Amino acid sequence: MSKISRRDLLQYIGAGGVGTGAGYLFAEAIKRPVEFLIPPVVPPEDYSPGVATWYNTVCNQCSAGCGISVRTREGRAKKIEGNPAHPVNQGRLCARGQAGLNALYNPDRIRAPLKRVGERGDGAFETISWDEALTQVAGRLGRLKIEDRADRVQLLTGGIRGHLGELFEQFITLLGSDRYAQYDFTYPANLRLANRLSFGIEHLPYYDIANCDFLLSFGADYLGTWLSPVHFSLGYGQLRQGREQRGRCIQIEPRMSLSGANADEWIAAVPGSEGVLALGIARILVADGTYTGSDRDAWQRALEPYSGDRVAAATGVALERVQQLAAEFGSSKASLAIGGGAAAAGTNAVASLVAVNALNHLAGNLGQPGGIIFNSAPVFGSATRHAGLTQMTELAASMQDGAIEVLLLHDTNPIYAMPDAAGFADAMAAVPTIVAMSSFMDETTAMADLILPTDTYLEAWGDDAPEPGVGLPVASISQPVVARVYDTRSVGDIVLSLARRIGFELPVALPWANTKEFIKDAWKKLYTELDPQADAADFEEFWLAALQAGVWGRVEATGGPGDAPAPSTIPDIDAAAATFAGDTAEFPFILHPYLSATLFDGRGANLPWLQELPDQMTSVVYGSWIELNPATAGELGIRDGDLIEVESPAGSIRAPAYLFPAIEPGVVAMPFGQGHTAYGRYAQNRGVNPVQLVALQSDQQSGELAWAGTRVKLRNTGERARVVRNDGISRTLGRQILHPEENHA
Amino acid sequence: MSISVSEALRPARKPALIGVVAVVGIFVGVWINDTYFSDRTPVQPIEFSHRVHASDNEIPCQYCHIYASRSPSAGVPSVAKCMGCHTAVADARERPEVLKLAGYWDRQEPIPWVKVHDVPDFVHFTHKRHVLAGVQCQECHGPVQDMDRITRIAPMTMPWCVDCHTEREVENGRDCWTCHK
Amino acid sequence: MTMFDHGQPTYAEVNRDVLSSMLETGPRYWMLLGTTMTIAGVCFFMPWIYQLIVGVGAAGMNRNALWGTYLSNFIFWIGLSHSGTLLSAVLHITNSQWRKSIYRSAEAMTLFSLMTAALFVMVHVGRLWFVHWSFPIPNPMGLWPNFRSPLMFDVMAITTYLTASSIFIYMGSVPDFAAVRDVSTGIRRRLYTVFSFGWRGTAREWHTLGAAYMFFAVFVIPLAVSVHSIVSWDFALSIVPGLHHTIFAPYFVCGAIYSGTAGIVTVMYMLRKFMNFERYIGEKHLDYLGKLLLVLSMLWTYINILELFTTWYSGTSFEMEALDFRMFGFYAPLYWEMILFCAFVPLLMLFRKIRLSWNKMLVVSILINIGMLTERFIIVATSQPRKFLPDAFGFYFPSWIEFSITFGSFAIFTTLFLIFIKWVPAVSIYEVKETLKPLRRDA
Amino acid sequence: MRSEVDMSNVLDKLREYSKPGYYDEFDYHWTMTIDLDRCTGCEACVVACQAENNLPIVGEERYAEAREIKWIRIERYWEGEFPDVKLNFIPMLCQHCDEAPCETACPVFATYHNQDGLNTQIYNRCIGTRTCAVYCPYEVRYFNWFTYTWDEPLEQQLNPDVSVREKGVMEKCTFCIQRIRMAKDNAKDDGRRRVRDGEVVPACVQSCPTEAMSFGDSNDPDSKVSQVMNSPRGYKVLEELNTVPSVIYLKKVHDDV
Repeated sequence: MSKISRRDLLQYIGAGGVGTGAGYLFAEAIKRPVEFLIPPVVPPEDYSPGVATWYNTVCNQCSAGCGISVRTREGRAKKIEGNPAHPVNQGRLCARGQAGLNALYNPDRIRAPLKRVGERGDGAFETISWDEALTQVAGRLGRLKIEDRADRVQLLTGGIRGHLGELFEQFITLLGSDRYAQYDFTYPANLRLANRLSFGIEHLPYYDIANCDFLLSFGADYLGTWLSPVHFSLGYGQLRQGREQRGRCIQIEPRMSLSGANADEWIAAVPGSEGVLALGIARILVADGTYTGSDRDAWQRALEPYSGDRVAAATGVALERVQQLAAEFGSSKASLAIGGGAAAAGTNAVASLVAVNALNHLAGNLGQPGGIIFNSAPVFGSATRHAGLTQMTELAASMQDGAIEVLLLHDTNPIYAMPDAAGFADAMAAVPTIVAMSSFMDETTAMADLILPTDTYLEAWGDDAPEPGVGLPVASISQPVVARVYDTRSVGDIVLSLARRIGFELPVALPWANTKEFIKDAWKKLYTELDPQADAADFEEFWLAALQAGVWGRVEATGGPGDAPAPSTIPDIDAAAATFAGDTAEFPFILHPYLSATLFDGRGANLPWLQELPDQMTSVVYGSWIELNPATAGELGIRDGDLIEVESPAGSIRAPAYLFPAIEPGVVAMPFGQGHTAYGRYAQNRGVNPVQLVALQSDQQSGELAWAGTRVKLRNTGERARVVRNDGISRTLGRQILHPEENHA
Repeated sequence: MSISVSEALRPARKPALIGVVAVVGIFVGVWINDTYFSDRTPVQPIEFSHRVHASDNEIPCQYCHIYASRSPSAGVPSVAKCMGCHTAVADARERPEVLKLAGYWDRQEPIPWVKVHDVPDFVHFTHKRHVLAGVQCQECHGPVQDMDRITRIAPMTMPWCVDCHTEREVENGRDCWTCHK
Repeated sequence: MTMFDHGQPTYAEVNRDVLSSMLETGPRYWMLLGTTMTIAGVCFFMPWIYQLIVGVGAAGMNRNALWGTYLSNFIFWIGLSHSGTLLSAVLHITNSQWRKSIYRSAEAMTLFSLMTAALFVMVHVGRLWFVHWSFPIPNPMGLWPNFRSPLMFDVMAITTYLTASSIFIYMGSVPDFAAVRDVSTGIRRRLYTVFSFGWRGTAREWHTLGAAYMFFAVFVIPLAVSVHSIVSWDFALSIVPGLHHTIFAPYFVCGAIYSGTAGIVTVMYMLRKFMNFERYIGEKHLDYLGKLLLVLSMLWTYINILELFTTWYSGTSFEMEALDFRMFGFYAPLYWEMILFCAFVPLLMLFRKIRLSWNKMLVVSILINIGMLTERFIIVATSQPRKFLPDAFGFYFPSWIEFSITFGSFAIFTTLFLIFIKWVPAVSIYEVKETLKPLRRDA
Repeated sequence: MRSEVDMSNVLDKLREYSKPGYYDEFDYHWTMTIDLDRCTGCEACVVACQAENNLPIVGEERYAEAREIKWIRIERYWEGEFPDVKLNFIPMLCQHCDEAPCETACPVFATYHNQDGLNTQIYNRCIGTRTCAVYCPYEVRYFNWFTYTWDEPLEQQLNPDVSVREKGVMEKCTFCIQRIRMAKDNAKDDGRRRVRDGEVVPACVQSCPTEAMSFGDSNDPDSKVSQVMNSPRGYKVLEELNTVPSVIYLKKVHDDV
């Protein structure tokens, strides 16, 4: 070994130093970043880090009123589950309900009060304080009240039930106006009217699918979108495998829905002919003696026109099939006919639904297990201010005339959910002041002058009595499950503080400090009037118990008045064929829009989980499509994914074609839900809105928009459009996937 | 000229040695960083002394870390909890660190304690199971009661966890899904 | 026909020809090297780095097709590596003289295609930074790789093959390194002194080299066969229709040697053309390689037919559908292209005229390798996106990143080869000399 | 440095493992049954899984590239042509096969069969060779092609009991292992050695509106799942592949009058 010179030594030291430095930096680079433990200043009462807490409240994603349990941790909502104690959903929950978290934590929520700065509708807003916002609104309303022009204030909300609806009602009345309307696209107004006509009871009865042996559904997608899908799904499970005798389901509709896919038989009847088919079956039931009521002769006379041949011709269903259906419907121990979907949205919707009701009556299903069981009226707060097309058109006219000075909006989106032809958007332009109480910047909110951001249903107090009920009085409290994510207020709080600021008799009549106090006070009434024998020692205990359980209910005998239809309805039975807007020659196809089982009527379009959820029937995500029968498409030379221009007398839109094997050749179907021009990043500018195609026609009796009553024509643009879908080949190719041979079982 | 390999390699000896020194240096550097500049004993926003609290005043661990036996997280006491005692303990009120605490309380601000015992996010450790199984706090956290500034004694690495699970024959203690999920 | 197209060279000429190819470097070489390195950097490494940053999603793979061109290229390069060392070893054992002027570059091809293949494994995996977990390195976590996994077999096989091939080529080069040492000075001399392990050329050294070389030749042959069998098991051990075939191991081995041999032809052409080795790589080589290719192509065709038969014979919907998609689906043009290039084009070599034409053979050999590249792609792209559940059927088309990386991999191979020819005598000097006829006294 | 491999009894172990019914001797054999006669294809389970297991929102572009992640998906199979057309649904999730093809594939043991009959997936061990997913005949393994992010504040919903996965990692249904662990935890708190039947409810089972799914320990003959799986309608999808799945389907009844 040679001696190490000074120079060498320096070199070694240098190398060692560089190496050490490199090693140090390397260790620094791979180090985990420093984390902090930040405990609360004062821990909330039930705070326990790392341990989940469940809060029970009410789902608001559709109007079924399911009870939900929200799992929270460290003050954040983690998951929405069904509340097992709630009789409507019994611990189960549909996709839409579970996606509610996306509404709470939606990145596109309105985070603070906004005031319009630019032109109306161009989306320029500035943030203002709550105090300023409330003062402005209260000032405007107060001045109108002083000037005795408060009847020029219009309140327009969604289908609000529970005491919150009553609060609105009181508020607007105290203000001195009677202008309160609820516009909810999915509100079953036709069904309610039909039930009133048939049974004299407007509120929805209990459809006992669980115990029914033969379920005949006229267009009602009870597993996807109709009234209370989770409860009906529970019933369906019971019907299939929950009892000794497996029940049968028949679905009659021009385009197979989720319920149609699960039915034993799917029968494609001519759109709008459901009532005729029901009466055809009814006639057989009366004729063959299944119906033995004293008014049998009157029925026979009334049903005389619905001869087999006529029914077969009108519905496109073979006579033998009609007879088979009648035989089975009449002979089943418990049969049930229901009507909904497009069958309840034609120009003859109410008549059709009355016909379906008559069928139930004639088969003796009323008040029977497995049939229609009448509920007593909801415990409180049924939505009574529903506005159909007629009322909304009138409202639009008043707005145009300048009869409305202030338009208060909450949780409703008529610009999206009404045909453009109704002119609502134009009418809104004529209103001097528009105040929106909304969580999201939807199409209608975007038109407002002042936006008061509201809590989502997971942050606010409220209550609900589900409708259709489940045969017993049920109510549930909606409570905040997490602290507010943004600087928002619950709509109840907004109304109450407006009342305080307006003054006059309002603060006296609406004395509550906040919505919680209001709801609690309302439940005190419920406690004293409805449930005086409750186990609870006092109201506080009752209240806490109800809060914890998330639901209050009382077991009592079901049934009510109207076990038989009012006799006066018999001669009125008339299922006239539906009329369709548009000339048959020019517009050869009937448009069959339907509620999407994922996005519903469009309110779910801003929830990314629902946008990413494949449509149950087509597996399409993130977009619109138009369904055609493959044979029709073949005739028109249309392939899957061709961009089609759909034109109706009311408008035209473009959507890619989807060759759907289960749709009548003369019908094209489109789901509602997409085609938002606002409503946040997940919804905006995605797909098309078929409401724009719907002609302004209404049901003859109810005045509801007949959204299934439009004809369209198709034109292949020759362009291709992307349809994002997650299926491969939706045929088993003979593989043992679904029905393995017996030796495999 | 020679064809001897060793002779041919001679000029390379020094660069090689320098390389070796540099490589050794890298290890030394990593070690230095790990030992003297690591987050093992970070400076905390308040010079809180576990020795004073746990040893001198004999406050049991779970008096402050109240969730340890019922939650995955042991829980750091809230400012309110600290103040709960410190408004009562008169003789400690004027000390500078306690004044800092009072400052946080007056501003209603949480204290940003620096995390000393940290595992990656894909490790789902639970205090509850360990405390209930009778594992003493000190077995993982070291003699905390003797520390003025909290320092990490155990490496908190997977081999360290697995060794203990193996020695004590924890049920399914070597199944990955016990900790990773 | 002789081994030497332009007459037999003298010993001195051999030394001069080979060494000058190493020692005399013109601007053309540097330009070529610069180009290939640039292509490798821009087309291979830059997209790869991008992919490392964003995730493997940069490639065109999806939930139905989780393997893509990275894996098919991996097999292609492994396949290309097969001929060099294997042929060299086989021919060494059988004492074929014609091997001697071409085996060095053939073996280098093996080495570099193996390296390229190994790169593709790294490009393929999702988390490159943890790839060391697939080696059985003792670690404090007490975790070992899964020896049941065919991928683990791969790791073992490839590292073994790479090591053995490296030793094999190195061992054969030692006397040549000494030759380089003897003609050079300065740093190069030092370097080659080290490389040649102080080779002096004594009888004892020659004897030891011969024995060791023979030993490795024998050792490498089963190894080579096993490596591609093991690679085939990546596929065959799955139950994916179209991949789960017992024929796969021989199919892959045969295909590998086939494509490798075609690769040798291409490389020989390039060496002749650019390195002026016309004297050493002659018609005889071409003829023999051509005949070998012909035999291999027929074997390959036979195995393909066999595969069709077993699929048909199985009678299952899964296998039939996979075959149907392969032959008549979206990728059908590629399938028929493969059949054309690998089964029919090589039949041209039945004609002696084609066999003896360097240009024509170059075209044939490149077509064969295009066909083989396609074969690997078809295997990957048509089977696993369409397995058992039709509703989960998908489709795979490579992204531009994959095209770029595939293209860049050829540049990497070329770069490595270009560097090789300047460091190692591309033609074995001493073994070529062995084949020379004794010098005439009057020469 | 510890090395735990005891070579002396490797052969014995191999013999033991390959014995039929090996898994029946463990504490649990978690099993799921899905009654296709009840299943309506409503996809409540799909969203439940997405919420519970921190599945990313991939966005339209990624979805179009077929890079979505859905641990449970509903497969749709049409039968017949208009007008006699039927649509069948079958939920497809990891079958937790006892003879899982994926388990042999992983070179680093990121997936293996654990003592509860579960097919594990250890994200932090995965190196992303994707072989397991290629080998899986049910195509229920999903790869993280990118590191997915959540639009603020959607990340507040993330379940802290489940790791968020990074790019390059395979993931799949775990039978909600966090819920299984929680149930075991609760059982230990109560001084019970075993989890009671019905105590573990994976998110999908919990949400199912028609009660089509049930979950439990098939080693326990009294559990609900043991009784349901013995139904004459019971079958396993692609049983001929001999993967021995732990998800048992009950055939849909075709009741054509």
